[in-house]
Amino acid sequence: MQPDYLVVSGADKRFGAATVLRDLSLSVAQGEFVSLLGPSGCGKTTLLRCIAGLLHPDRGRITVGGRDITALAAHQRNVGVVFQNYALFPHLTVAENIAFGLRARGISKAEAGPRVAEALALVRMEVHGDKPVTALSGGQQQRVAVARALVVRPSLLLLDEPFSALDRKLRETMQVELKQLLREVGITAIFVTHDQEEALVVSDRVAVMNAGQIEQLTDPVTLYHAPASLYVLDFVGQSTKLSGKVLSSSDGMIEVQTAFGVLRAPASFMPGSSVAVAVRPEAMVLAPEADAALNTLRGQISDISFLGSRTQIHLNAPAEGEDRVILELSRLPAGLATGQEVSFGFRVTDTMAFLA
Amino acid sequence: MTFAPPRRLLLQSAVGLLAAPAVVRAQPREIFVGGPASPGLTDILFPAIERKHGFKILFEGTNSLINLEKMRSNRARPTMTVTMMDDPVLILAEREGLITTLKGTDIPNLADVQPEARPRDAMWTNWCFPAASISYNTRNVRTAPTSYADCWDRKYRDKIIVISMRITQAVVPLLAATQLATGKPLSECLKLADEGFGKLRELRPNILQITTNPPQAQQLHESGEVDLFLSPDSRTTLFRKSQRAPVDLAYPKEGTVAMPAGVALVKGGPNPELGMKFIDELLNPETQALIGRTFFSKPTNTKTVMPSELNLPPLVVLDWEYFADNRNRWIERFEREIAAR
Amino acid sequence: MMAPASKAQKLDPLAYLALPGLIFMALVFLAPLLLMLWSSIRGADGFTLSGYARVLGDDYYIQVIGQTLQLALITTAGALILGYPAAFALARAKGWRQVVLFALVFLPLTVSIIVKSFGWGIVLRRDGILNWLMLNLGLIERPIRMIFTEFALYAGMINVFLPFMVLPIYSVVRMMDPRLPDAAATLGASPWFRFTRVTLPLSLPGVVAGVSIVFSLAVAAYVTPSLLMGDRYMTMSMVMAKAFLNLRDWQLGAAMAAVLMTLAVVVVIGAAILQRRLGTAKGS
Amino acid sequence: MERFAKGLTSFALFLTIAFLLLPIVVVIPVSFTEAPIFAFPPEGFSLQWYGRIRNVDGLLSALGLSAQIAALSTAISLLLGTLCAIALVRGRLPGAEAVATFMVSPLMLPGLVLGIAMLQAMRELGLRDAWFSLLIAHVVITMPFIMRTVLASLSLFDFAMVDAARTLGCSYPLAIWRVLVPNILPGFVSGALFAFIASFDNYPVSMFLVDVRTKTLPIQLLNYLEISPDPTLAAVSTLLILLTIFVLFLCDRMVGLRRMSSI
Repeated sequence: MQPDYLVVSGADKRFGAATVLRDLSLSVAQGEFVSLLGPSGCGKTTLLRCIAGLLHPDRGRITVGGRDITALAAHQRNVGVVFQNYALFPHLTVAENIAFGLRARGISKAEAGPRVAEALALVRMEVHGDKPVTALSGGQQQRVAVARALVVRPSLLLLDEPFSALDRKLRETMQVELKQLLREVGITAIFVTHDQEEALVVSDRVAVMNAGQIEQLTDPVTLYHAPASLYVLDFVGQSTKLSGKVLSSSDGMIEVQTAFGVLRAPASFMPGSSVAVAVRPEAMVLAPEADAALNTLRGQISDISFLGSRTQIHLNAPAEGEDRVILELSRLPAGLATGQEVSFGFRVTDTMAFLA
Repeated sequence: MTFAPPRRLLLQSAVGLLAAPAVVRAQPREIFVGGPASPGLTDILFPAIERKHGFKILFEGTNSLINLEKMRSNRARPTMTVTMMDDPVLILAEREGLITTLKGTDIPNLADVQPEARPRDAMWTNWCFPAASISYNTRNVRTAPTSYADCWDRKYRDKIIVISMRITQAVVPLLAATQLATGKPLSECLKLADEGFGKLRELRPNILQITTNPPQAQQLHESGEVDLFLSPDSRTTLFRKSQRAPVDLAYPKEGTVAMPAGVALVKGGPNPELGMKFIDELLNPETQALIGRTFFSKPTNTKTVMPSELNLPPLVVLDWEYFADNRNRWIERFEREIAAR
Repeated sequence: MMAPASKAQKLDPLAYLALPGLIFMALVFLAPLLLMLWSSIRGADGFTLSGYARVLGDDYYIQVIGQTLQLALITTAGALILGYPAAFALARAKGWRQVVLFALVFLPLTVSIIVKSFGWGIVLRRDGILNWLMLNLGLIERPIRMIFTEFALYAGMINVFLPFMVLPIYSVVRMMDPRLPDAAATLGASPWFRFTRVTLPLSLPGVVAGVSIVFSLAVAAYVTPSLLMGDRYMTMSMVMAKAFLNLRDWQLGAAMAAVLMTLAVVVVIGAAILQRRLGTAKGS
Repeated sequence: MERFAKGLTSFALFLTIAFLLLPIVVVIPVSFTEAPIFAFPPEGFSLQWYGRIRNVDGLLSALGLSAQIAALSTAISLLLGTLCAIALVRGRLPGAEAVATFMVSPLMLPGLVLGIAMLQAMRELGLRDAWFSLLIAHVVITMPFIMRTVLASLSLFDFAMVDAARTLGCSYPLAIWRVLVPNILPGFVSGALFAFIASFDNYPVSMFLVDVRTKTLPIQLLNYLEISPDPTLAAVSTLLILLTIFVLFLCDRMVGLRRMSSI
């Protein structure tokens, strides 16, 4: 496995006055499944189109397997793309759509036949080969699009929001299905999405993009538990954020004054700095026993929301302040009611601090 | 429903429009006259007649053949009282029984009209004889051609437009070719015309176009693309000359041909008495002088005092019956032998 | 597009909506036409095919039919070659530019051929604009004759019918998903392969519509060829004009009309079948 | 390559427009000439030919009649053609393709033949009114253009919307009027424009049907041309071109020109 299979280095892309990619670099290992995650307008689709060769960066290089493809046109790159809404050819049947890339490579119809059948089998669409693509359901269309992209054995597979046209339930099934399929094929894949949950589910690593740059590129677990910035923290998962001031700092540990009280976090900032302290809701416990490894605070229950598998409790600070804390419990203790004052806590090691 | 008032208005006006044609009908003192559009008719001649006799002349300017087609389909209830056409078309109209004889009707001036201008025993009459020969562009051709043979000169390569045999004036180049081929006088050439096709074929390198649309050819002629035009008649050429267009009519030594401008009463047409009055007025010596001046044509009433400014040479009057009998064959020959590439 | 006839188990009530239009066209268009065609087989003593024999048995008329088809085909091909890429550029234009360009393509439709023929005279004459231009560019040494040549005829015909080719292709191309050629590119299709396998097939409905309308108009054109060329290039329409008006030979005219209609209908139905076959993959 | 293709198509469009406008544009300067002939380049400058327009007999009434006939025939074609197109698209009409071809077949016949045939038939039936004859003949002329555009637009229209409107309380005709008509309006407008022009500019059919009181604009202009092929024609054409530009401008304001091209 090559660690630097796809390398984008120093890419800039401008559309008129708007800079969409700025000095962007990205490195993907062979066989890896990387998501580009970010809000619309962050440049993720532009990056994808640059890798596909549909756009050319104003500056920078793109290499695949050590080969510089920056100057190559899309059709010379051997890169498979699954488009948003799939872009299937309406004038061709399912099988013809899949055979398209093979035919474009000069492979005869007879030779292409078995490979198309194989690809159809891979996405479990064997019986639909002769149908017009417009007669297919959304999920089936997506499978055809994937098969069409894979059948040419591309060096890289790019997927542009492939699940956005599907309903929630189907989307979840297809996500797992696609992940397994791509593992099976062993292909390197880049996946564009604005849905953080989707990114976490399907990818080996996630690149969170912000204003034309990659803010953080790491595995989902790290991304969730150790976001590199407030931006990433906000974009990935839910969290409680408390603003505060650093009281003291020693040995990589700071003490922060918040509206809920003083707490500690593993970080080193100058005393007096304004910081934001964040905790994931599920890291919190209600009425903890005294423990030096925990930050223990008090708050007043303002709302209790039942979410099925879990329950969220919203707490207001005892003192005046806008900050609120969200606690998530898998089971609600009896006798809890709004207005009640309770103590809560979380591990110091689960506490994240960012410069505000 | 803010649009309601305009919509109702539209509807009312639409109904009004539909009803309008029926309302305008039925005015007694007027006649419909059909004939090809020509300068001088509606702006000079007709107003003069209307003033004199106090009835209205409504003129429908159309190609003679289309006019004939309309007369034929309206046979059961003609709307037209008088038709003005070339003799070859009037012959067709007579054969289909669409016109009625002038003999015995109340047209006193008919008696003074020269006999050649009362064909078929006064089935119709020629109200004037426009002259046709060669029309030349005076900027490109400094001296007027003196003979039809000039047209065959190679210096006119691609510089001549000939009118299609489907149009009566095409008889002029055919006669000219026959004259040159046979050496017979122009007046005898019509009956020999089949012998002229060979000579006419020799004109082909000089022919830029064979036109069925004389106005377009006239435009190219006036603007100098075409030196010679065979042949519009004097109604066009001399009228355009009077309008300062650089064209003139040549009078070749072989002769100039009289085009037959005929007028006839439509069989069963409304207000025939006004029609007779109209034709009589056309033949009136005074009107004939006006016609001579306005249409640059020879008057046909022998009592007419020829306007001094009009000095047309004697014209060759043709046997149009013979022409009509043979025209279809000539059209086919012309098309296949002269026009085809 | 249209429901195939085979599926018509019972007549939908909506089908009756076709009746007013059909009855109108049957009375006002079909009946007069049939009446006229009837005269093509009615001789002095009953049924005759002599009109058809004269049309189809005469080398001259066969040549006229050939010339007419040749003119219509060259016109259609010329309009397609120029109009097809132009339609793409028109579809690609944005905002007010597209409105202006569209209006410029549309405007010439509203000017009568009679005026245009006068304009062509000005352009093509020996001392006309085109000769002047070529002389000054040093392309030619002496003015060349262009007016009333076959070149002028083809150019004039293409000029008259070109908008009828551009506009239908434009309306199809405008609807085309621009991502499809992109998708083809990522599948390794070279620009040429992309064009022949994706862009061209997708634009074909527009092409078929344009071709069938231009061909029908061109094959039946009467005023345009007679103004641009005159009797030197006889077309079937001109023979009909001659037969009906001059020769007063209804048998000949009506037989020629029947032959023309047959040829045009074959081409248009052929185009419709082609369009449907291309359209099957599209579904509804 | 991509750039080459773009350049090529842009060049083709430029060529197309230049080519289309060429014979029209050269006519405009001729209208300002001092000379009495229709020649280029124009000699001097004068507006006399615009003054002469008054001499063209009944030009305004002919313009009015042509506009009237064109508008009414287009409206009738729109009504009959749209009903027919709905039946063809939705009604499972047997032989729909044949019916559609029949409805557009007047295009394939020389106008002259159509004119003679209709003149004969109308007179046989005793229909003698020129205005009415012109109107129904022009419905035949305009029908193919309407059928083509409306059929194309309807085949792209989602008829579920009509059903939706009916469930919301519209009768079928009202649903058509409120939902279908606005949705395929661009198709209607483009078809109507083509139809209007085909009728307005028609000469080979009209020439058999006009009468002395009822003459359309092309007939009147041709008559004038027969009388005198002078630059008056250029002046009239220039004014007609201006009128067209004005109408196109109005259409753009009302519907948007770009949407009207679905022929």
